[in-house]
Amino acid sequence: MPMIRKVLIATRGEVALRIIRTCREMGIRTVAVCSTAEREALHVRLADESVCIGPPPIAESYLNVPRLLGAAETTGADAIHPGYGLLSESAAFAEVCHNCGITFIGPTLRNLRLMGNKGKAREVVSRAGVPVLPGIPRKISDAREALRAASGVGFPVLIKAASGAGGRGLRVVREPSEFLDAYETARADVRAAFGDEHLIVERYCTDARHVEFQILADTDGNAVHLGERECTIQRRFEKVLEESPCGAMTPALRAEMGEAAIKAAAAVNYANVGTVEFLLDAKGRYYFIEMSARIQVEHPVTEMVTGVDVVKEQIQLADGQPLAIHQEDVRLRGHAIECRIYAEDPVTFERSYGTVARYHPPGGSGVRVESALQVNDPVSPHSDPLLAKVIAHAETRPAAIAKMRVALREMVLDGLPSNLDLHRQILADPDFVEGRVTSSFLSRFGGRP
Amino acid sequence: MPMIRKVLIATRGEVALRIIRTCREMGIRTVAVCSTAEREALHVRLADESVCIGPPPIAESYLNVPRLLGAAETTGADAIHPGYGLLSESAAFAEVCHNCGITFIGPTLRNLRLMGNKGKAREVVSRAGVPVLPGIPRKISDAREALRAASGVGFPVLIKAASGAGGRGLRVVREPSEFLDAYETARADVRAAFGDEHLIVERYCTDARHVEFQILADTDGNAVHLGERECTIQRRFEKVLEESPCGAMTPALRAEMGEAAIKAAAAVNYANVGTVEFLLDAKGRYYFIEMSARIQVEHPVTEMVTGVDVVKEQIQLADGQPLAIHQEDVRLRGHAIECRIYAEDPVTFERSYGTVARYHPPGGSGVRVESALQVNDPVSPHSDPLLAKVIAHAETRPAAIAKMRVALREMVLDGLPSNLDLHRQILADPDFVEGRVTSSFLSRFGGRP
Amino acid sequence: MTDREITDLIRFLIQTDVREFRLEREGEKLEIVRSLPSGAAEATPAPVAYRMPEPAMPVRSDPGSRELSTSDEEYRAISSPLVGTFFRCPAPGKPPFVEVGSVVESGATLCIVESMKVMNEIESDVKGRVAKILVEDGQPVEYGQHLFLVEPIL
Amino acid sequence: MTDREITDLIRFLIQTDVREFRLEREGEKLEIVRSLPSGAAEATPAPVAYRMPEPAMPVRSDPGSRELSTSDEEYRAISSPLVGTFFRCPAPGKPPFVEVGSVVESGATLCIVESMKVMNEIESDVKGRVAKILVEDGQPVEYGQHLFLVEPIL
Repeated sequence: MPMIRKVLIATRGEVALRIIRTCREMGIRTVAVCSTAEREALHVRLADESVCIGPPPIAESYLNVPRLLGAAETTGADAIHPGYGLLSESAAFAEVCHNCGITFIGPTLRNLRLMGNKGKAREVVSRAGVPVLPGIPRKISDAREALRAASGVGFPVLIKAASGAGGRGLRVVREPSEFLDAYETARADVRAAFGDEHLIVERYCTDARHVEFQILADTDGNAVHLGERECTIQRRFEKVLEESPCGAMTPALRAEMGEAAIKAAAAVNYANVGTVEFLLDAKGRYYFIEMSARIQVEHPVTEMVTGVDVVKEQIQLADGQPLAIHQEDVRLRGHAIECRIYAEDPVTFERSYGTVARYHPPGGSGVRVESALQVNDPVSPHSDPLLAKVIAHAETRPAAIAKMRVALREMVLDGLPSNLDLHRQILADPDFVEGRVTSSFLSRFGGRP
Repeated sequence: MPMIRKVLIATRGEVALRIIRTCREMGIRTVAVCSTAEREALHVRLADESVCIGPPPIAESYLNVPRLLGAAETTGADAIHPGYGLLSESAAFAEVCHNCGITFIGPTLRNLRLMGNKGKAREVVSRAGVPVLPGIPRKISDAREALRAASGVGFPVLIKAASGAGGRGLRVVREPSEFLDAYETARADVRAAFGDEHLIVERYCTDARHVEFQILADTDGNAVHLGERECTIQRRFEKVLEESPCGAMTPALRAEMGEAAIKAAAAVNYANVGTVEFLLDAKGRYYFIEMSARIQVEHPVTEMVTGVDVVKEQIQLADGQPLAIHQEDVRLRGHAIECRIYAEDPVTFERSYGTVARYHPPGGSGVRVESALQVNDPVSPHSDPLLAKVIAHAETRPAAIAKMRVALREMVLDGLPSNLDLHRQILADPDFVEGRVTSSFLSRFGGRP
Repeated sequence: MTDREITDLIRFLIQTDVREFRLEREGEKLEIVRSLPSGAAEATPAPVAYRMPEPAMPVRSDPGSRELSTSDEEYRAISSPLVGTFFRCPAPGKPPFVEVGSVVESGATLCIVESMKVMNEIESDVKGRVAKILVEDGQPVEYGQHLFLVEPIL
Repeated sequence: MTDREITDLIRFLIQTDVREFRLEREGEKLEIVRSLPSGAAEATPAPVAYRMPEPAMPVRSDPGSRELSTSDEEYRAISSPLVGTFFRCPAPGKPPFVEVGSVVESGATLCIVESMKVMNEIESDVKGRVAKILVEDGQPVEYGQHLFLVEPIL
C-alpha cells in the first residue's frame, strides 16, 4: 500500500493535468496550486483541491517555496510533485520538503546535488566507464583559462552552465576568435538565470543525434531502462519533436547504450525516474552529456511504446516501493512521435501571447493529447508557453508519421500564433520522413537557430 | 492501389470525423455534407470540401438521396460512406449509388436486401447451423396469427420490425393478455419509421448478455472475426456502454462463437465489414439475433484491442481489395470500454437540447475520444444526440475501468444535460465492476427501461 | 549606441515581454515598440476569423454576397433548392435566360441547376429586375446557395 | 546607466508584475512598457458557471464576499499575503485581536496567519472600523484571500 495519500502538484499546465490523471488511477488525492492569474485554469478545476499561492510572476507563485509548503501544510498533502522545470531539480527545495516531512517526488537529495553540478556528474559517470565528450570537466570562471582549455579540446566547442537545466547559457563557438565574446555573454546569461556564473566547455558534436534513455531505479540499486527517445529536433537547445524508438538504433546498440545508461545511473546511486542523455554520431559512437533528474516533457513517447506509466513508477519509487519491472519485461511496441505545440510566433519564433479563441485537440485511435488548454484561456508572459503535446502511436514509423499528419491537420488552435504549422512542415519534410535528421535540422525552417 | 480517390461522407458528427481521419491516413480526399444548421460543424470545417444539402430536418438533408448524389456528382466523389444509421443499411440507396457509378462503402446490394428482411436472414443463418432463438421466422401482419405464434414460442416474447435497424418497434411482452396491445403499438411505430408494418416475434431471453462479433469478409469468401464486443448495457434497446472482450468469454467459447459468426456471414455471402449479434445466456448458450450490415458505433473497442482500423478495412473491402488479415494474425490485447455520451436528461432520460458552453474532452494515455463537439455548437432536435464517445484501453478490465473513471471525471461538458453522470454511476457500480451485468442492468438507475 | 548595440538590445527585448522601450541619452533618442498584444486587447479579444486547415470548396457562395442579400431588404435572393451545376443558358450556344437588368415576371425561369443529369429550371418567385448574378456559369452550387439578387417591382 | 544595467533591470522587471517603468536621471530618460494584461481585467474575471467535478476546497473565500469587497468602495479588504491558517487570537485562550466594530489604527494587528510553524501578524493598512470578518478562526487561507473588510475612517 502506498504511504502517499495526497499529492500537492507544484506546477501547472499539461503536466499538472498529467499528474492528476495518474494520481486518480492510483487513488491518491490531488492539490493544485495556482497564481492569481490562473484561478480558472483547468488543472485547478480538475484537482480535488486548489490553493492560490501568489501573483502571476512565477518567482512569486510557482517558485515561492514558503507558500508552496504552506499550501501543503494547510491541505495535509504528504507529498509534492514538482513536475518538470520550476523546482523539479532544486536540491534546496527537496531538502525543505524533506525537513517538513513531505515526500519530494523525485530522486534523492544527493542525486539532485550531484546532478546540479554538471562537471562533477560528468566526471563520476566517466570514471564508471561511460564515454563522455572531450571537454573540461570542472567549473571554469576565468575566461583566459577557458579559452586555453577550449583550444585543447578543439573547436567547435559548446559552452554551458555548470549548474541549472534547460538551454540557458548554451553557446556554440566555432572559432577561437569568437570564444571570449561568447564566453562573457554566456556567463552573464547564466548568472542572471541561476545566480552561479560557472561554465563548462566541451567538444561540440556537429550533426549528431540527441538520444536519451529513460531510467527507472530504486534505492536498492535495481534499475531498468525503457528504451530510448530521439530528441534531435531542437531549436535553441529546446526540444520540439521527439520519437521513440530512435531511427538510427539497432537492438545491439540499444542493449549497449541502455547498459551504459544504467551504469551511469548506478555510478551516482540514482534512485527514481531519470533520463540519461547521449549524443550519437553518424558512426554509431555515443557520448554521455548529462542526466535529467526529473520526469521529462517527452516521457509520453516512452509510455506509448512500452505501456509503462512513468509518472506512476515515479510516485511508487518516491514512496520507497521497490522497482517491480524487470528489464526482460520491457518490450517496445510500435513507434511514437510527440509534437510540442508552443505559443510561438511562426516567423520570429519568439513567444506569442493571446487568448485561446477556438481549440479542438485531435482525437481518434492512436492519438494522445496532453494539454490543459481551454477556450478563453489567456496566454501571457507568465503562462507556460507549452500549450499542448500531441502524441501519435502506430505500428511503424511511417504509420506514426501518417497518423501525426492527420492529427496536426485536424487540430484547431486559434487566438494566438503557435508552432502548429512548423510541425506540419516538419512532418512533410522528406529528410524527416527518411529519418535523416541532425541537430541542425530545424534551421531550414528559418528563424534564429 | 485503391480506386477510391474521394469519399463523400453522408453523415455528420463523431463518425464523420472518424471517417475523415482514416481517409486522410489512406490519402483519400473527403467531402462533408451538412444541413443549413450545421455549416459551422467540425466535420464540415475539417473535411477537404463540403456541400450544404438541405434544411435542418434529416429527412430533407442527410436522408435526401438526390441531393447527396448531386453533391457527389459536383465534387467528383467516387465513393460514398454512409456512416451508421441514416442510409447506411438502405439497399435502395446503395442501388442508386451503384447505378450512378459511385462505390457504396458497405456490403453488397444482395447483402443489404437480405439483412433488411430479418426473418429471412434468421432463416438462412439457422439453416447454416447457427443457433437462433425460438421464434417466428417470417413476417407477420395479422395480430391474431401473431398471438397464436407467440403462444407457441412461449412468453416472454420480443416483437420487432421485420425490416429496419435500431430499437424502433422493439417491445417485450411478458403475458399473453398484453400481447395484442403491444403488437398494435409496435406495428404503428414501425410503419411510421420504416413504411413497412411487418413484425417478427421471438423468445425474449431475460438476463442474457448481448455479445456481438466483428466480421471482415471479402467477395472471394475470405473472412475473419476480430473478437467480440459486450453491449449488454442498454436502455430501450439502445447501447450505452460497450466493452471488448466480454467478461463472460473464454478462449474456447470465443473460438466457437467466432466460428459461428463467420458461418452466419458465409451463409449470406456477406462481403465487407459487419457485425453478427448474439444473445449469450448464463449457461453459455448463444443465439444469433441479427447481423448489422454497417460499421457500428461501438467499433472503437474492437480497434483498441486488435489494433485493426475497421474503417480502413471497410474502405479497402468496398474498393474490391482482398482481405489481407488472416485469423491467426488477430490477437486481442488488453481491455477496452466505450462510453457513449448522449444529450439526455439525467432524470427523464429524454433527449436534451442546448448550446455547448464549455467542453473539455479527456486526454492522456490510453484514452481515445471520438467527438466532433465544439464550444458554441447548438444541440437541437435535428442534431445527432450522440455527442461524444470516450474509449479507455488498458491491460486488464479493472485497469480499463480505473482509466475510464478518471477520464469521465476529467471530462467537462456544460451547456446541456448529458448522461455523463449516468456513466460515472455505472463505472462505480459494484455489479458492473464485478462484471455481473445483464440486459436489465440499467433499470436500477431509474427512468424508463 | 552602435547599430550592433541596438540590434543586440532588440534581440534581448524580444525574449522578454517588453512592449515599449524609450531611451534618451546624450542627445540620442531611441524608441522601440513591439507588436505584442496589449493588455487591453487581451481583455476584449477581437473576433477571430477561423483559420481553415484546408481551403473550403468553391461550391459555397462567398459570405459577402450572402450577407448582402440577407441584410439588404431592397433585394430578394433566389437560392438553389438542390445541389448541382448552375447553367445560365437553356442549352449550349443558346442565349442566357436572363442578364443583369432583365425584368422578370414571377415564375420566369432564371437558370438551370443540373443534378444527376436532370435539368431543373429555377424560377423567380417575384416580379422584378435582376440586380446581380452571384454564380458563374457551369459552377457547382449547394443547397440554399444564393444564385441571383432580384430587385422587386411592385 | 550602462546597457548592462538596463538589461539587468529588464531581466528583473519581467519577473515582477510591473507593467510600466519610467526613469529620469542625470539627463537620461528611460521608459519601459511591458505587455502584461491590465490588473483591472484580471481582477474581475467574467462570472463563469462552471460545474466542478469535485467540491472546491474550503480554503477559498466565497466569491460573494470577494465581490462585495471589490465592488463596494466603502470598504477596504485586508487580504492574506501568504498561505496558512487563520487565527483571530494571539494565543489559545486569549481574546481576539479585533471584533466586528473594533476601531483599528493603520498598522494594528488584525490576526495571525500561521505558516510552517511561523506566526505571521497581519496588519491593517488603514485606520478604520472592522466591518466584517470573512474567515472562521482556525481555517486555512490562500494567497490573496480576503480576511477582513475595514471601513476607513478619515
